[in-house]
Amino acid sequence: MEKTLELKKEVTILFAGDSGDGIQLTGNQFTNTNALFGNDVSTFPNFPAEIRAPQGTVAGVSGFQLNFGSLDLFSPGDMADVLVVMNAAALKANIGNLKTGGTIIANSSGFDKKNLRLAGYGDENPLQARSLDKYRVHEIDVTKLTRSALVDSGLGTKEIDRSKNMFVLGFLYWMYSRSLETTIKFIQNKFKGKQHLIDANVKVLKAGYHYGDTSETFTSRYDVKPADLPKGTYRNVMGNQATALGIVAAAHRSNMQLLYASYPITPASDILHELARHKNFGVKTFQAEDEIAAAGAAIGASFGGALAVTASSGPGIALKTEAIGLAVMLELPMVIVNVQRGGPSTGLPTKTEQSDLFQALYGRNGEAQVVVISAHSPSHCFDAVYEACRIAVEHMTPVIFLSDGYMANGSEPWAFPKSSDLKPIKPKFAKPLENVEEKYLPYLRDEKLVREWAIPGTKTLEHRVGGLEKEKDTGNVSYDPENHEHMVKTRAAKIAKIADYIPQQTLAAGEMDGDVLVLGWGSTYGAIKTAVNELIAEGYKVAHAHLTYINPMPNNIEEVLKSFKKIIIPELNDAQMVNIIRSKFLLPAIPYNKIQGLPFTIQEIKAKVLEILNA
Amino acid sequence: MEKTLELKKEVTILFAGDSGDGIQLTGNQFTNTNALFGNDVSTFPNFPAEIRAPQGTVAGVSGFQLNFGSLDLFSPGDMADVLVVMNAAALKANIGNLKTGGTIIANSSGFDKKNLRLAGYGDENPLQARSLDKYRVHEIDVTKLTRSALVDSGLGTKEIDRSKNMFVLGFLYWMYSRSLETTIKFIQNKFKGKQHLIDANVKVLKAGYHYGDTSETFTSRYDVKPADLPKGTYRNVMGNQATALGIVAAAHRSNMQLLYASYPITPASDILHELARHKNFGVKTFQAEDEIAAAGAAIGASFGGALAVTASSGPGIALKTEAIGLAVMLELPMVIVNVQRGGPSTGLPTKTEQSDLFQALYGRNGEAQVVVISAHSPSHCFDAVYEACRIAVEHMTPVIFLSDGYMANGSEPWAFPKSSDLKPIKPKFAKPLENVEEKYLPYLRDEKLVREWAIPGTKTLEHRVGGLEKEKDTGNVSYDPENHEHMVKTRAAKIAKIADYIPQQTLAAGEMDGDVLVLGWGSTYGAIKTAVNELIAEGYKVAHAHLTYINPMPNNIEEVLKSFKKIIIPELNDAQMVNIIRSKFLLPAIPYNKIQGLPFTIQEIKAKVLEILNA
Amino acid sequence: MTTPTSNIKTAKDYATDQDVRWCPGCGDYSILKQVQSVLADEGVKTEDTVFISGIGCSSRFPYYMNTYGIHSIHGRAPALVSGLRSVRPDLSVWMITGDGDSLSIGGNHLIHILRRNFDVNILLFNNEIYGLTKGQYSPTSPSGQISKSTPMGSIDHPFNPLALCLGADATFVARAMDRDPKQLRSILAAANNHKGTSLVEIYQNCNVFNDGAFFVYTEKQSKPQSTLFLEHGEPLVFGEGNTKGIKLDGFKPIIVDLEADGVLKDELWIHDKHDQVKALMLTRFFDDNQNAENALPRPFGIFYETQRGTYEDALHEQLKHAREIKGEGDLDKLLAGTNTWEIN
Amino acid sequence: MTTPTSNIKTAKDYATDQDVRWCPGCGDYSILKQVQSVLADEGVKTEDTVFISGIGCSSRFPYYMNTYGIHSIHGRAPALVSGLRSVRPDLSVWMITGDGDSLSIGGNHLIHILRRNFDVNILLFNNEIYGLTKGQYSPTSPSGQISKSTPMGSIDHPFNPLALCLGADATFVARAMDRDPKQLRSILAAANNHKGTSLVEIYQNCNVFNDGAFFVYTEKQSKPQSTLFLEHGEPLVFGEGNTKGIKLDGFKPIIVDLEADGVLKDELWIHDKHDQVKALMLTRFFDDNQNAENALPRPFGIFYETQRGTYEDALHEQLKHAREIKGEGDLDKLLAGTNTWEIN
Ligand SMILES: Cc1ncc(C[n+]2csc(CCOP(=O)(O)OP(=O)(O)O)c2C)c(N)n1
Ligand SMILES: Cc1ncc(C[n+]2csc(CCOP(=O)(O)OP(=O)(O)O)c2C)c(N)n1
Ligand code: SF4
Ligand code: SF4
Ligand SMILES: [Mg+2]
Ligand SMILES: [Mg+2]
Repeated sequence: MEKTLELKKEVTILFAGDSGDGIQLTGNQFTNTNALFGNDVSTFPNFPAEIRAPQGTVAGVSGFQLNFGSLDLFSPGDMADVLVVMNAAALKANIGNLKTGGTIIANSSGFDKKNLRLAGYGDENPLQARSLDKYRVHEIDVTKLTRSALVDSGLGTKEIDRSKNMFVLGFLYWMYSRSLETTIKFIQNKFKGKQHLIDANVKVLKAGYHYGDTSETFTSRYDVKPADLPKGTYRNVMGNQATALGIVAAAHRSNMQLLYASYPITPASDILHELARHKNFGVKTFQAEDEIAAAGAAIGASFGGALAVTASSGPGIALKTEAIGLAVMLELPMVIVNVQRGGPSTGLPTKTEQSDLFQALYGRNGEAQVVVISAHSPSHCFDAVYEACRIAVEHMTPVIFLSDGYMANGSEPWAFPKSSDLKPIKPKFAKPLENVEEKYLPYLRDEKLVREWAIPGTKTLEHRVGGLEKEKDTGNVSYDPENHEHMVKTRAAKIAKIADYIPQQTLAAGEMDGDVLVLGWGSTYGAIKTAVNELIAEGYKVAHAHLTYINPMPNNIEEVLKSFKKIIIPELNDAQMVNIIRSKFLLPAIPYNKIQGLPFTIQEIKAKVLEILNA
Repeated sequence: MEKTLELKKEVTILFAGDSGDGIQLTGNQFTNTNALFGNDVSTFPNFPAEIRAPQGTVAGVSGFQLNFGSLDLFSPGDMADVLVVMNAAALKANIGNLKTGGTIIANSSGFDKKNLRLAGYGDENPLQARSLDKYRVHEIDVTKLTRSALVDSGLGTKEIDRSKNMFVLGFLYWMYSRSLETTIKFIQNKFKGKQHLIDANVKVLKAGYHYGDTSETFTSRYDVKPADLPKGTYRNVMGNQATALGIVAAAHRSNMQLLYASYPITPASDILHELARHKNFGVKTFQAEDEIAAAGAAIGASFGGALAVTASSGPGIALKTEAIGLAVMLELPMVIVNVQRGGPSTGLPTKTEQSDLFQALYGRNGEAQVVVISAHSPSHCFDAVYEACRIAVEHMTPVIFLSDGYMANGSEPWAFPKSSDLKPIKPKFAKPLENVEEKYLPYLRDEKLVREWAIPGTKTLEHRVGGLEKEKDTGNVSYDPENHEHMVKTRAAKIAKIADYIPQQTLAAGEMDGDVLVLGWGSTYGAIKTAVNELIAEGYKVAHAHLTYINPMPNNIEEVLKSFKKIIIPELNDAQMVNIIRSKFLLPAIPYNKIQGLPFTIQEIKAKVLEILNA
Repeated sequence: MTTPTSNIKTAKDYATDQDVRWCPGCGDYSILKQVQSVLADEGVKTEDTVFISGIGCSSRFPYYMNTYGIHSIHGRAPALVSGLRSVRPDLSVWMITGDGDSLSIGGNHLIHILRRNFDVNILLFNNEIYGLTKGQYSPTSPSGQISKSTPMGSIDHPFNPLALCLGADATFVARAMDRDPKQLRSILAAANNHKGTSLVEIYQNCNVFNDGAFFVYTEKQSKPQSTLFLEHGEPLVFGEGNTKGIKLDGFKPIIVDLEADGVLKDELWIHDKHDQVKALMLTRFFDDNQNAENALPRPFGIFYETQRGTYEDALHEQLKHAREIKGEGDLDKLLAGTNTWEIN
Repeated sequence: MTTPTSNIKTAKDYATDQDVRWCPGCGDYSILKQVQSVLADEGVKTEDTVFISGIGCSSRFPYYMNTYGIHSIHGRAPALVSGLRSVRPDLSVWMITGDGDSLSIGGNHLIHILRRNFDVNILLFNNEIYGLTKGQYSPTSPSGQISKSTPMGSIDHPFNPLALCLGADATFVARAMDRDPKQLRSILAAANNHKGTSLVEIYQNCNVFNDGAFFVYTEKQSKPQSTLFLEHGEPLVFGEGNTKGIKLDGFKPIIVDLEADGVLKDELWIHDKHDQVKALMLTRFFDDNQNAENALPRPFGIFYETQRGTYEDALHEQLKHAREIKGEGDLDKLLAGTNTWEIN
């Protein structure tokens, strides 16, 4: 049968199924293949909170959204063009995210009586219901087709069923005119030494591909040409992975040992997992007994002259705040990574949110400023955490690095740097005194107000530090009133001065002196940038600025803000950054908030900006 | 010899000596006697950080400042009229706080060679130096006189020397025409059963009194008439004591058990000590293994239907933040007392500061608003903590109660209430369901948005709560996006609604529509009120408003603020409240900050307000 | 702990309407079932019972119990229990925790509740892994354990949980397993009847991240020679048909073959759950390599039980005593203090 | 732990110019002096030594040592030590802590550092009180202790610190006292030479808030009959002129009078510091009432010592191994990952 080939600029596919259905793997494979092909890609995995919730229920649905295209993409797409569902629950959970006119590809054996009941559909199969009329529905009995493909494989049914996802993947490769090569390589690697599993999976993958070719129901294939990305060598990268790589790179470029001390917590644990695999880089990971111990270990390592990083998510960061205060007093470098999740308390552990900004800025006793830096996309995690390490080390201060569940688990193509292109990081280790009669002054400061890093093992620099207020220069304990005020102000001034050592604020989209500035921070970057670009294309005078440096902010930030008539600040929280901007600059910045554990859609941002423009 | 009697309106005496010299006791006795006499009094003890620092050094000096008068007093006085010093170090540490022309009463045996050297005075005795010409210096050899008074007592020298302070006290009673009665009673009580010690101390006390009468060098006596305080029955009270009493009173008035769970920390421990003495009120105190456990125990007790209070200071509060987040989610009542001290980190443990305001408001992960209430003076601790308990219980929410080292250890006369005059506190305990088929809905809310308190032991109300986001009404775990937004907003709205159940903001001094409003919170009350009253007397259009309710603020706060041309916010931190006001109301409030571990003086506030008035 | 009793109930009456969300095959299911049936057997009233947990797969437990319950924060359940029991000694309180929850982040609260001896039944679900966070090693994972956070094997020396608990002066210490429901039920009942903190370590299979960690103790083939069931007053015997026994050679436990060596049962070590030193020795039957020749079997049952006053009883006694000597507190007197004056 | 040595130094070389700020008469002074002289004797280099403490009177210690030092936060010193030793196994690390610091708020970190066996010397200053916060009872205060927070007496059952440490699989456990400088020095030297975590509990008199808590062990009159000095390989003897001894009756220690009962020294319990069970039994010589007839004396000395690999050694081994099998990490390869593509 003749099939037509249609060209698409951009496609959003949403894979959904039981957490046991291999949805994340399918999504990642499809992403890698498209990325390698040259598309720009952006992904958004959405896990259930349960490890493995009861099969077939809505609570157990795992999702993976992928946007790929021949354009520059900054977000995984708002609504899906294609929804792939492995069972009824997956349909129920995700149908709201499918564009009108979109395509549903459904595994029909996932719509049997039991599945319908578990999904809460009652008796009627929705695939046959009128309500789906506005979509194109394709049913494929994936289970049956997979089983018949492997009837002679000698594998048990349970094992056979586990490769269903390969059938779907093969089918989609056919549909989007992609080669099977990357995935075949992946299978060979994954099942190395187990030839029968390699054969089975490849067979099912091909069966899916051929099904597309031969089945009568599918008449259209699509192609999405490579994107016009800047020249360079690319790879695909997830946010937590990029964070781990940025930390390794910082240790490498500064010639320091790395101690990564952490206690597992969703969604930060994957950084630990990734780092633990790189021991041959001299990476030391320490899984501490709790978050307090992890922060304490980082301080100990930092005192010893190592690059010290600790990571957690909100509830764990809460536990670290006392130790962070100590690091402020000791003026030792340390990076604290917070991969934010839905709060408060245990909240929504697998969902994304930006509600720990206040905690990062203000969540300590006493006047205890730290540097706060935020990444804005999966690959930007690399640059931002590298910068966090640089500032910590060169300015002798704790730095909080903010990521979130959305960028941590999302992925995108990354024109990764050469190691030699990375900005050098220069720890200011103190040298032994020449005159042994001299007394070492551990709290003497340079023009940046930064003290030296005098590490044990260095002769003549023996000194003691601690959490009590310290005397200027000597670092001895001091209860003197003026000295205290001096030290509080000096510690704050040291942080403020960092503004002289970071880049000026630029616009991510649009031009200065416009009607509306959309000011963002964190993982809202993609949605805002796309929305603003679309509005500009529609003729509006809007712009987008995105903050990487939150404390201190770039020196020109006030100037940027004041050049716009209105400022709107979209955040995945109940209005935090907006409060800081209002208080700092007395500007009537407008909050726009979403607190649903989900990222903004481009449409949401556009609509809000239009509302403001028309107000 | 004839002595003259001079009438004074107000006197500030500063007692200073080694921490072993009994300075705090002397100060407290003198305070009590004056208070009982009818003066208004206000005190400020100032401890060294060491338990008992090396004798004779400046680090070991303990101070106690007392302002007493026939006027209404709101602060312990800026500069002292009289400085009593037991040794050279005490002089050195405190001479800067004596008014020009003031009186120094010095124990001359505290100025021997050793003491001079330890105080860092070199060889010259400052009492004989020209630099003290601007003061009236009286030397008394207290040690020698005490020893001769007790030469026949049979006590050892060490024991004898321990009663030196009684000599000083006796002498001051003579000087200010006060009776010895209160202190004699105190001595009898303190040394009950040890008649020889009672006799010795009383003897020395009287010796001091008679010394004034007979010594040739003292020709003037003073009198300070009773103050014109509002009618009523008064007692003297310290802030931590008033806090403890307020908590007992709240438990009593609400007919609830009290669990006070705490881990010792300066300057909060005295609340624990006070409460532990009142077991016959059904008060249960639990000294937990750490602050986290204390907060956890409070939550457990609250779930069980008790009034649950936990207390600490900054570093310990840092540790409680995760648990406070849980209480936010569970919507259970709980009061968290923070007796603030100098930060960051261990900081200045025995000094006062107001730098944990940000921590109280923002120091948690996720959107986790709690109520924040602050006391403003020692006796006000009673009212404010009682209010904290009332709001916690009636609005089912954690409440942070802010005190600080200054008011915690300071004291003042208190027209204590009758128990029957206390506002009733009504816990909303849920009743068993009548229809057993019905399902209990633990998160159903009333018009205040408050849920019921369904305590174990009640039939038909079995239910489970937890830190994961909960479904509206049912309280079941829910990962639903809209439900999450609804719940975050509802929890915030519940807190905001409390504004309808608290008094409107009033002015502590001055009238609306003036030139400058001095907005304060916490223990700066006395200094601000006195300064503003003086400025008003001088004809300026200034006023003073003091916030007790920090979150939520009273409904009319914006109106109050906006009726002034300028707002100035003095704080013992690096500008916190001022940021909140600026962000909330976009008003260019002016910060005025002192970060020295010490309270503001009246003069400092006056000077600053004048500067703003003249700007 | 002892608990109030009520009309006859069945295990089902203790279940809630919430879907149980553990992975299919998880050992937690069996434990849930045994707890529900023990509560039924013991006639514990649902309205007088509180389950408090921390965070972890196991800590979801309270959601499935039709009693009062709190799913609290990671590691802190003992703190909540202490507060609750201080004010409500009338309730039956159960604490559910995992090896990470109670021995990693919560280790301090655990040892403190044991020394204070609050009356609570602690069920420690030990699966030697962090389940909820998807497979990092825990403080009970054996050294060398490959896990997400230890791809080259863990280098930590693991805790011996029961040795630690005895070191903290626990008054009731037992070990059970998910796959021996009968013994589990009998231990749970005994724990429930102990006044003071009862700690029951339950070996629980996490079939997703640490499948088979305890198979050597739970599976037919290896169970007889690797497990030792402790019965108070009975000799230590094990092996297929109980043909092996344990004898003490001075302080050294040695395995004897009852048939081949002709040793009589009464020459064997007789289990005495009130003997602390022997209990300590039993906790040291903890050879990591259960496949080694002559490895001591792993004991299951009640290692140690003793009577010591509970914290809450002492607390209530003290309040009573205070009232006896000072009289019931009079708030007006308290507010007035000892020195007052009038201003007219 | 073993430490680098240097040119001869005297105790004075280890002192700083800071005024020592403990109360006059505090037991901490003696301990400071002994530590300084042991460091001198052992020839420890000041620049290669780090003292890390928590918060408490005792935790001021680092300020008085002319080495590197951190006065950290309450209870967390073991965490800082773990991080420091993970990256700097070349240093000599000492940890100073109090009974509140290490057994109340810091209990969890203490048991975890013991099981991990980082190479550090921990000196636990036990004064059975919170000194710095002015006299609340601590987890080692005996029940009934009257203190600021327990005016009617504490109702907590106190920890037996050494039993707890052995329960956490400590590899070196000893007890000393401030008022026996000679034994203290010899124990400190042994601790310094132990590779792994050495825990030394030191009874320290807080003469301001808990004066005399240990006088029964330290004062001439009562010391002989209430203390037992442990020497490896020697029989347990005590009493005036060492005329009493301890014998084992099965598992029960009994006191014998060497003269009156005519017991020979080699019938006595011979101290073997490598025997864990016996060490456990010695930690149970912990009768609270030392004045009781026939109370067992309190042991001082090294209870237990064993060799077990340290955490930092295993960590370094693993890194070495990783480099052996994967080669030194190449950052450019790592950044590129396994799948790259070009856009031209
Ligand atoms: C403060 C904090 N830190 C970390 C976590 C993440 N976390 C949740 S459960 C868990 C460990 C689970 O292991 P375990 O206690 O053994 O329970 P299991 O899941 O195996 O039953 C961790 C690290 C958290 N929720 N809170
Ligand atoms: C987080 C925190 N909680 C509480 C305190 C207050 N605090 C300081 S030291 C201490 C206990 C001191 O007792 P101990 O450890 O026995 O030391 P000692 O003073 O007796 O030597 C306490 C409760 C603190 N500094 N930090
Ligand atoms: S992850 Fe393991 S412990 Fe958790 S529910 Fe699944 S099988 Fe059970
Ligand atoms: S309070 Fe006690 S422990 Fe602290 S310095 Fe004084 S005597 Fe020593
Ligand atoms: Mg586990
Ligand atoms: Mg102590």
